[in-house]
Amino acid sequence: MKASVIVFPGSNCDRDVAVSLEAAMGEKPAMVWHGEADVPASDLIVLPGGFSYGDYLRSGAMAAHSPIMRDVVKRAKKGTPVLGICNGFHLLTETGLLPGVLMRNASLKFVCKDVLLKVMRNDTDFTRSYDEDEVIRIPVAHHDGNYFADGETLDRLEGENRVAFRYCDASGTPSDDANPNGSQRNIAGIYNEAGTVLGLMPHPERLADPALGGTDGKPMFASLVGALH
Amino acid sequence: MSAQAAAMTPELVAEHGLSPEEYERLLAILGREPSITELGVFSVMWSEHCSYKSSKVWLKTLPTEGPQVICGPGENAGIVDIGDGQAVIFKMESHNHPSFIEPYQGAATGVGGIMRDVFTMGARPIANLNALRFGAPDHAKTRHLVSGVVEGIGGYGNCVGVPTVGGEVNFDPGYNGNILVNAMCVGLADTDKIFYSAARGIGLPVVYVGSKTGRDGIHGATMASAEFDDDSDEKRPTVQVGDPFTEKLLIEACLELMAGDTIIAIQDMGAAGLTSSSVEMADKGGVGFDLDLDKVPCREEGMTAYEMMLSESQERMLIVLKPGSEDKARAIFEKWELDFSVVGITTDTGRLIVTHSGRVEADMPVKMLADSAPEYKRPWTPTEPPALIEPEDVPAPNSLTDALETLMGSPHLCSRRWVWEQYDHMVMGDTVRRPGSDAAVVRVHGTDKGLAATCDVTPRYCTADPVEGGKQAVAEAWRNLTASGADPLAITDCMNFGNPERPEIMGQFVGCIEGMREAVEALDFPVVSGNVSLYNETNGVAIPPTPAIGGVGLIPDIAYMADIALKHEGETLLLLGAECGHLGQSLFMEMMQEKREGAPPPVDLALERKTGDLVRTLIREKCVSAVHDVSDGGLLIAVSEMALAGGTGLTLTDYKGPLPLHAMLFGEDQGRYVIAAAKGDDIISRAKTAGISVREIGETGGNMIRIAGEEPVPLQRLRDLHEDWLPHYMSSQ
Amino acid sequence: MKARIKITLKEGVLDPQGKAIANALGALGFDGVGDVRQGKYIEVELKESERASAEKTVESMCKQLLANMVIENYSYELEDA
Amino acid sequence: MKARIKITLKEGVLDPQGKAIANALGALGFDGVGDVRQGKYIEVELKESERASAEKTVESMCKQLLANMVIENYSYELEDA
Ligand SMILES: Nc1ncnc2c1ncn2[C@@H]1O[C@H](COP(=O)(O)OP(=O)(O)O)[C@@H](O)[C@H]1O
Ligand SMILES: [Mg+2]
Repeated sequence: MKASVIVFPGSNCDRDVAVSLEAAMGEKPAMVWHGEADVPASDLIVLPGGFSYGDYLRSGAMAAHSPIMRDVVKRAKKGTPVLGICNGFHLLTETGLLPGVLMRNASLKFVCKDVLLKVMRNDTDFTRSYDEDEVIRIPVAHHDGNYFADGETLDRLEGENRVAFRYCDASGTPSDDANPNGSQRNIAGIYNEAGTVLGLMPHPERLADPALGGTDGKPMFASLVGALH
Repeated sequence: MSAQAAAMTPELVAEHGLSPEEYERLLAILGREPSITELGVFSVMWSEHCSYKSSKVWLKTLPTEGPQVICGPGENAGIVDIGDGQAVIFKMESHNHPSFIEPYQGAATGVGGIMRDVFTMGARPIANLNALRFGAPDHAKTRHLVSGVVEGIGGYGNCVGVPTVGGEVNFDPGYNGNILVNAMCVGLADTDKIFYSAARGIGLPVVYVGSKTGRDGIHGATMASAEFDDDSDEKRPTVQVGDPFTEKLLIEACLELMAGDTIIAIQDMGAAGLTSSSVEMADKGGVGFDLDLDKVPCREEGMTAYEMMLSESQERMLIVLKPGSEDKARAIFEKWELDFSVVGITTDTGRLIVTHSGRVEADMPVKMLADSAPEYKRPWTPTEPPALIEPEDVPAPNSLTDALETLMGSPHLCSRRWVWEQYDHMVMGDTVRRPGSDAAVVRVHGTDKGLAATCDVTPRYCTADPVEGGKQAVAEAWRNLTASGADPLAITDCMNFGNPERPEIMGQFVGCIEGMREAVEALDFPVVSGNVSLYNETNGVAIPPTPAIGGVGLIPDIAYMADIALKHEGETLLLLGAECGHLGQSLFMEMMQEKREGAPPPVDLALERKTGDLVRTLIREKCVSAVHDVSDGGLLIAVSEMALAGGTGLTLTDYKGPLPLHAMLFGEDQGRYVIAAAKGDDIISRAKTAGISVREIGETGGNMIRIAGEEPVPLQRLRDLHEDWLPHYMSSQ
Repeated sequence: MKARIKITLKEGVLDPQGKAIANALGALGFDGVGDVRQGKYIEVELKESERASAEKTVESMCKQLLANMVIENYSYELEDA
Repeated sequence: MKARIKITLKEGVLDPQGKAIANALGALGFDGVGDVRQGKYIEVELKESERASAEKTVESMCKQLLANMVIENYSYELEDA
C-alpha cells in the first residue's frame, strides 16, 4: 500500500500520522509538499492536523488553495480514499469535498483531551477493524471543531448514513456533556457520499501506540491497510 | 523618537535608563558624544535585562559543571548529554512585564522567544513548560490575566506544534501588581549538530532571516528592567505581537539549513533584537560587524536606524554563513516563505559599524559594548529566618476530613486541568506522561529513552527564608524527576525578584542563590542556563522572591517509569523520608489559620539524595506501582492526589506515632515520597538498611479516603472539589 | 484604492463568539443587549485605480478566499487612496 | 438600535493574519495587493433608543470588553432599528 501525507506550511501532525501509517503499513508514506502539482501514485491521501497558515482567516481556508489541493480533489472525486484529520477536516470542508464547516468551539477555548467516540459504521475502508457502535477513546486538540451545517444537510448526512463518529458517553449515548466543542448532533467526523473521504476532528494517530496510553486509534490504520494493500 | 535632533540632554540619558555615572563611562568609551542610535544601543546592552549587572557576581557562584554538561550558562541555552550522540537543550525565561500589560501577547511572545533560544542551537523543540504566578483570586485583575496568559501560551505553542506538557500555577496577593510568566522550552539535538553564536572569521556574510522588522517593543529590554508605577499604561504601545505560524516556518527552515554545512554562527534576535544579537555574535567571535540597515526587511515605512537597532519584532534570527553558501540558504528560506537578506559582513575592525541611507549611524567598539557593562555588588541585608514552629503549637482542625476538603478545593491545590487542557500536550506523538503527574515525560523520538521535565519553587518558603527556599526549589525539582523514574540531569532557573537596589531585596536574591548552590552541589544537579527578572515591583511593593527552577531528567527506558496513580487494590502504601510534622509556612496553616508563620520546612540534602536514590532504584526494579513526592499540603494531600489520579481509594493505618495527627497529615516535611507496592516488607527492610525512615501508612482499595476515627471521604466528592475550583472561578465574573 | 470588507455570518448560522460576547456584556452589567454577531473586517490596499475593475477584483477575492460562502456573506466599500 | 462596531489593530502593531491573507491573495494570482489588515466586525442589538446614551454605552462596551485597547482601536456606527 502506498500512502501520501500532504504537508502544508504550518502542518504539525504530519510526522505523527506518518509514524502511525508506517507502523501499520510497514513502509513510510510519501511526504508531499503543498507546492507540488501532483500527488504521487497513492492508495491513500492523508491531510494531517496542525495549523496550516496559522489557521489565520479561517482554519484551512488558505491551504485549500494550495497547488496540490487541485490534484487531491481530482483524485478524491475519482475514488482515491482521503483521510482528513483535524486541520485536514477543515481543508476538506473548505474545498467542498465534505459539506458544512467547523466553527469556533462553543467554549471558545482550545481543547486537548481524550474523548469517547461512537463508531457509527464499520463498513468503510477506514473502520472495518472496529465493531459497529463500538465506543473508542481518541484525543481531540482543536480550537475550531464545532461542526455546523444547515438542518437539511444534517438530515441528508444522517439519512445517507454519512456520520462517521459521534461524541458520546461511555454507554455510547451522544450527550451534551460528551460533546467537547458544541458540534451539531455530536458529529465528530463525516464521510462523502461514496464513503471514500473521511474528515474527523479527533486524532486517531495520537492513540495508536501503547506507550502513549491507548491504542484505540490503531484499528483505523489497520482498516486502511487491510482494505487498500 | 527621531534620529535627528539628538542633542544629548540629561533627560534623554535618564529616559534611556542610564545613570549619570553610566553615561560618563559611555563618553569615556567612545571618546565623544554618542549619536542617538549609539545611546540606544548602549542603553539596551547595559540594561539589567541584557547585562545582568546586579546579578552577575552572584550567578557566578552557582555550580554549572558535571560530566553530563556539554554547555553551561552563557550561550542561548544549556546543553546536556543524554547518550547515543544526543543532547537535550533547555532554558527558562521570564516574560513578566509584557504579560501584565497584555497577557495574551505577552505570554505568547514569551513562549516564542524561549523556543528560539533553543532551536537556534540546533535543537528541535520537543516540550514546553510554563511557571505562572498570579495575584489573589479575588483581585480585580487576576481572572483576566489568568485567562489571557493561558490562552496566549496555548495560542502560540499549539500553533507551532510543540507540546506544552507541564508547569505550575500559584495565586498569591504578592503578585497582584506583578504577575510572573516564566516559559521553558526543552529541545533535542544531535551532539555533532550543535550551533553556537560565535561569529569566527572575517569577510563572512551576516544574514537576517524571519519576519520583517517593525516598531515593536522598542525599549522592551529597558522596560523589562524598570519598576512599574501607575502610569505603566502609558508604555503600552511597545507591546509585541507574536506570529506562531512564522515561528513554525522559522523552526523548519533553520533546522533544514542546519542539516547542511553552511552555518558559522546563529543567534535569535531576542530582547534588544538586532543590537544584542550582532554584538554577542561579533564579541564571541572576536570580530567586527558592518551592518547595512538599508538591507533590513522592514514592515513599516521610514524606520530610523535607532528603531531598527532596538526593535524587538519577533520571529527573527541572525546567521553568519560560510561565504558562497548564500544562495543555498536563501533557497531554503524562500521555500518557507520567510524573508532572507544579507545585511552585513564580519570585519577585523572589532567595531560594530551601522550605516543607514549612506550615513554612519553608529560606530562602536564591540568588546566594550559587550564587556564593559557595569557590574554591581549591590548592598544586601540577609532575611532573618523566623523561628521554627512546633507541631503542637498549631491548633488541630475541628475535622481532619473537612481540612482535607478545604485544601483540595483551594486555589493552591486544586487541579490545573483547566489550564493544561487548553494546551496541546500531545502533538509530536511522544508525550508518554501527560500533565497531572510529578513530571511530564516525552519520549526521545524513535527511541525508548524519555526526558522528564518539571518546574518548581515554593515562593512562600523563599519569602520566609530565602536560603531554605532556594534549596527547597532545587530539591523539589530533583524529587519530581526522581518520582517519575528519571535520573535528574540539570536545571535551568528563572530568578524573579523585586528591585535589587533595595538591600532587603538583594538579600533575598543572595539568599536564594546560596540555597540553590548548596542543593545543586549536594544533588549534582548543575545549573546550565537561566534568566533573571528584577524590578518586579509596583509602587514599592515587591513580589515574593521566586527563583523558579526548571529541571530535566533522563529515563533510560520508558518501560521503567512511574506515575502517581494508584492502580491496584490491596497494595501497601509506604512513606519514605523523615516525619517531623512541620507546619510552619504550610498550606494547612494558610488555609485553616489564615496566616503564614514560622520557618519553612528545612531540607536535609544528604537524606534527600539517599531517599531519592532508593526511590529511583525501586522504580527501575519495578517494585512499585505508583510514586508521588510529598510537597504542598503534606501527606494527606499527596495520597489523595494519588487516589484521584488512579480512581482507587485507600485506608490510612491508625497512626501510633508521636506527632499530633494533623501535623502528621498536613506537615510539609521535605524529602519524602509515598509509594504503592504489592510487597512492602522487602522495601521496608531495604530502606532501613539504607538509613531511611520508612513507615507503612495504609492500604489501597475502595472508592473513599478512609482515616481512622473520621467520616470517610468519597473520591467522587473530593474529585468534584478538586476539579471544580478553577473552571468555576474562571467562569464567574 | 482601499477596500473595506465586512464578512458576516449568514442568518441562521450559529455564532459561538457572538453569543459569548452577549453573555459577557450582560455579566458586565450592560442591560438591554440583544443579539450579538461577530464577523470579520478586512482592509485591502489595491493598486487598482478604476472602480469597476476594483469591484470585480474584490468580489472575486471574497468569493474565492475571504468569505466561506457556505456560512458567510460579504459586503464592501471602496475608497480612493 | 443596532451598533456596527469595527475593531482594528493600531498602526504599527503586527498583523500576522493580514500578512498571511496578503500572501494568499498573491498566490491566488491577485496582483497589486498591498497591505492587508484584519480586524473584527461586531453587531450589537441594543434596547436603547436614545442616540446619545447608546453612544455612551457602545463606547464603554468597546473599552471594557470588545476592543483590547492596548493594541486595538474601535469605531462604530449606530443605526435605528
Ligand atoms: N501552567 C501549567 N501548565 C501545564 N501544566 C501545569 C501547569 N500548572 C500545573 N501543571 C501540571 O499540573 C500538575 C500539578 O502541578 P503541581 O501541583 O505544581 O505539581 P508538583 O507539586 O508535583 O510540582 C503537574 O503535572 C503540572 O505539570
Ligand atoms: Mg510533585
